[in-house]
Amino acid sequence: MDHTANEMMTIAAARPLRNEDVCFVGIGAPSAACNLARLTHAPDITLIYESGTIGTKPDILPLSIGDGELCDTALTTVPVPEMFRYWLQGGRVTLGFLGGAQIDRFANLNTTVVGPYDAPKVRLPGGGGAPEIASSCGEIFITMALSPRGFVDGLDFITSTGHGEGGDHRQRLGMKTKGPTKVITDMCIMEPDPETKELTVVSIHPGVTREQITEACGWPIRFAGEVVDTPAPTAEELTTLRDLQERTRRAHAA
Amino acid sequence: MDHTANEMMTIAAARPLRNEDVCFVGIGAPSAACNLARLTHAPDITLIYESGTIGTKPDILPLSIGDGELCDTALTTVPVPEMFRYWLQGGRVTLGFLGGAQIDRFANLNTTVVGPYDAPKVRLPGGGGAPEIASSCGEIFITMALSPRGFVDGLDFITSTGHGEGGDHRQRLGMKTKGPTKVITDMCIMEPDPETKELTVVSIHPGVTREQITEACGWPIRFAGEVVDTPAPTAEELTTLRDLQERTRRAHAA
Amino acid sequence: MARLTSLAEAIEENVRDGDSVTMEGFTHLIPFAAGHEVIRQQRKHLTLYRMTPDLIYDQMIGMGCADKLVFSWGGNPGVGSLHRLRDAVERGWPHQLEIEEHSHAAMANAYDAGAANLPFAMFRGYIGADLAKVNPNIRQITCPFTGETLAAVPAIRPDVAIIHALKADKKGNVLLEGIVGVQKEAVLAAKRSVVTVEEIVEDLGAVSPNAIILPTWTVTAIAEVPGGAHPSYAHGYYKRDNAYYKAWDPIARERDTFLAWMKDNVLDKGPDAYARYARGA
Amino acid sequence: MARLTSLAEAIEENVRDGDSVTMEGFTHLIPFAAGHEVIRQQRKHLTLYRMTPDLIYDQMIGMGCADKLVFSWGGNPGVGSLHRLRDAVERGWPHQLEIEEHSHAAMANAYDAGAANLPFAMFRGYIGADLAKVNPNIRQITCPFTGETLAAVPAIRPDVAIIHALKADKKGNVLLEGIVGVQKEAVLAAKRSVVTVEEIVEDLGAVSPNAIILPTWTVTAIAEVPGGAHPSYAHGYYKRDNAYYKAWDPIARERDTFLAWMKDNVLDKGPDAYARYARGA
Repeated sequence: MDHTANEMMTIAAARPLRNEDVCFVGIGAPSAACNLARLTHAPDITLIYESGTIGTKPDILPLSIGDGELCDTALTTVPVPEMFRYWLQGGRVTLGFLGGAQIDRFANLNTTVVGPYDAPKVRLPGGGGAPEIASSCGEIFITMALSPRGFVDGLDFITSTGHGEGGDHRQRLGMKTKGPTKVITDMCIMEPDPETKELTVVSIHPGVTREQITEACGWPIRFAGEVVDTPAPTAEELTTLRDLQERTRRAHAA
Repeated sequence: MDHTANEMMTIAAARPLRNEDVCFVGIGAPSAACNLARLTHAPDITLIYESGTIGTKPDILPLSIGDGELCDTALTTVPVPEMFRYWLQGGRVTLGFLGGAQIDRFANLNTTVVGPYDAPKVRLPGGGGAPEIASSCGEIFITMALSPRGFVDGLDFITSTGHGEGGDHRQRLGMKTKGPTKVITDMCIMEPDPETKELTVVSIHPGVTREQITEACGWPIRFAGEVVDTPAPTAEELTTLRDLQERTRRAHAA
Repeated sequence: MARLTSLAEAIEENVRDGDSVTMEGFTHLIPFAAGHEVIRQQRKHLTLYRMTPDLIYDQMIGMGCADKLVFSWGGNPGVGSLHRLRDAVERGWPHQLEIEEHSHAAMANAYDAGAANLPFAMFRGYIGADLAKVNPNIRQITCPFTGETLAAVPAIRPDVAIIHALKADKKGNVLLEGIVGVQKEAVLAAKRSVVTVEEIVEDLGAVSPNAIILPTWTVTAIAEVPGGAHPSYAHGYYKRDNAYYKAWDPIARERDTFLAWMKDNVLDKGPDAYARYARGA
Repeated sequence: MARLTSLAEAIEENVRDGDSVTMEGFTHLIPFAAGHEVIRQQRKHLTLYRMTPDLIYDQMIGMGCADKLVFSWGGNPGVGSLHRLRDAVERGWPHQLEIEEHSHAAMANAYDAGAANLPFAMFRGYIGADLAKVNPNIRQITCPFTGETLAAVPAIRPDVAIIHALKADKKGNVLLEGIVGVQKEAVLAAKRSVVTVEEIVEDLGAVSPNAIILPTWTVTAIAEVPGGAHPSYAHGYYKRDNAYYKAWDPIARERDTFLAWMKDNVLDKGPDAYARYARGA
């Protein structure tokens, strides 16, 4: 089966999710990936949305972080202060998903402003839950399409901290969690180098070349010593994802 | 109708309660007084017990602060941290009821120890909710039977602060609430002097003499310039209270 | 005791020019009808608090109600930007909007602290994040036992909180269910509160002993406005109108299409216009 | 994921000599059966946390399980003293008991802080009260915005929390309803948790969307012990046995009547002894 780059990204993000994971899910690609994992290899995965829904099993993808579908299918729904206090800060979330307008080589993210903060060229939506998701979850996956505008050599604003300035900076800031362990793009998967924490390509999606990746990244991207080929989507993965998205499209159009 | 001193105390404590009050209720005499008020002149009074029950209307008096009757008849029941954070500290309670083993002339209370803290002669139950009830409620009523052992000239331990050392001490400690405004005993009602905040007899129950009060109080008790006679219990008050206590006795014996 | 009244009177009596106002609702139960009434009554110089400003604040900001916005995520969920918010921030239209920006965790804790009558909230947050550099209301506090440094923000204590709830009984006790967000905290943190509800019923009926209920003595005014959360939704009544959220994007992109839409759909309408979105309507 | 097991195994695996242990339940849902199992397994040197020690801690202290008690109100509610607690504090029998004393507000906030993974809790408390002079774990913190001084206490983070709940489903999700106290916080604050329930059901059925549920992945072990809260009670199952509370007073006054009672009613019995208190039993 043919697949799009975006489908590959979602499927690649779904694969490493485990049945035992408790995931803090954002809207968009993370939500698709988490629910794809739930509908394929990780049926008991626990999905949490910051609107307070715990253990939700939506039949369609929510448009917003608080669609009724999330509450209707949840084990329980808690107030938002409790969500951030007992569940996120409480250290109950094993895996958080983030995206952003811009990312740098140490997986720091910007979703706040392009240009100066006080006179922005583009005013982005802001951090929302991201600053504390980045520090409180056991580890972080990031999904973003690879582009020079998104993968930049220096952020205008650090909305949420990945590996800071690299190396052991995260620990020096007092964080005990792993931070970003994977960046899943539409062209490849990157992981932080074990020492420097600089993002490094470890897996390349089918049909993509190293040159395309280098061109699409705003900094001189490094490749790991051993780079593997991302397995192409299986028929089950693709069918499940497309069915989910078709159900979603029909429901939101109604 | 004849009445006991204890009945007079409960009835005198019930009378000043208003329909608009939100009362933080303790077990024992306060609970009887608050429910008597609800069953007579203040049917819409809001009763809160620290177990988390809000707007409770028990048909019998609870033995403990968390009897099922309180939850079954409540408007809603909240977790205990919420009770202390949003409702008590939140400033939502107009009136708190306290009692204690010992009280001093400035209406400070001891429910912790008799004797030194580290080598107590008598180990009392402790403060429970009292330290923060005393500071967070709009005002405080205290109900205690008058006796030399209870009304003492100097406390071994200040469990909860009334008027501290008297005068404006409460304000100097940073409290913005009124503190104890009435001490209702089985012999009389005391109120703090407007200036010195020393407890002063303002109303004497039927059949009690000034000499009896002076003898029963552990410090040289003062009488206000104008001391009134506490009206004797009405038939309605007495009947309602006795019915309540009889229902309670039967329920707890079952 | 809450006063049962009309929406127009509730807003007239409780929202004043220059007030700090929070209108909460986390996707669910956003008080759109009440926001439109504030616009119709032409309130000015408001300081608006809301974690996720959403379309209702885009509309209020575009109509010039607000001098300042305190928020943590300002987008059209799943769709894109809030164009009126951006126009105000980036180009000062209809006038300059001051912003104070936080994270969700900060604001959720700040509402909690407000409800708890504390002067500030503390949490483990903003580690390494630039927001702390541009917002002087993000400070630090040190644990007196471990020495750990935590983030501190002021409690939110608005003049008035406005929320939409499912139902109220005739005494004015208010029931919230489903995604309850920070609305209970917002009401308890505010000096005054206005609650719109889907329906006013004789009594709240058989609810859980731990149901989320605001007692009547914590609420200032209640107005029955069926459908009043639309295009947000009301659990058990009607669903989120996702198509409206998508349709808003092109309307809000340009000032003239925005103003024309507001005239037709808000200024020339009243709370009754929401009835068609209510259950069974 | 919670393990469904017997009470004996749950205590065997999760409560160790020297542990810090909290057994919560605010009048309602006090885990008596679990406490008796701890006594039967002769655990020693425990640090016990509980807002209201109640009869179960009176029994555990009298049987020598505890080295230290952290509490805020130690009485037999509506009846009088806890005689075994007083004997330990006043006369060191069966051995000296160290106490750390707080107010209810302090402990409720400290559990909340534990669940929230904070190192300490802050609140407006202990103003003018002597407890702050005798407990070095009561400190102060200053608001970085207003300068107000607030009280601070360490978060409660016990090794193990033990609670009794209404039901669990077969996956191990636990439902609490009624007077819920600080039990959810206690479980979330602890490293491990043991939950006894009235019944294990196929699924939890039609509950409120905001029902208080502990997901299975927050609980270590669950044991079905019908009646296991007696003489405390279980909402919708059986009532508080107030007569038992009153009868305890003379039993606990003397060491020999206490020890005889414990032999007959605890040491020589098992969790099955609770079945007769369960609903319909």
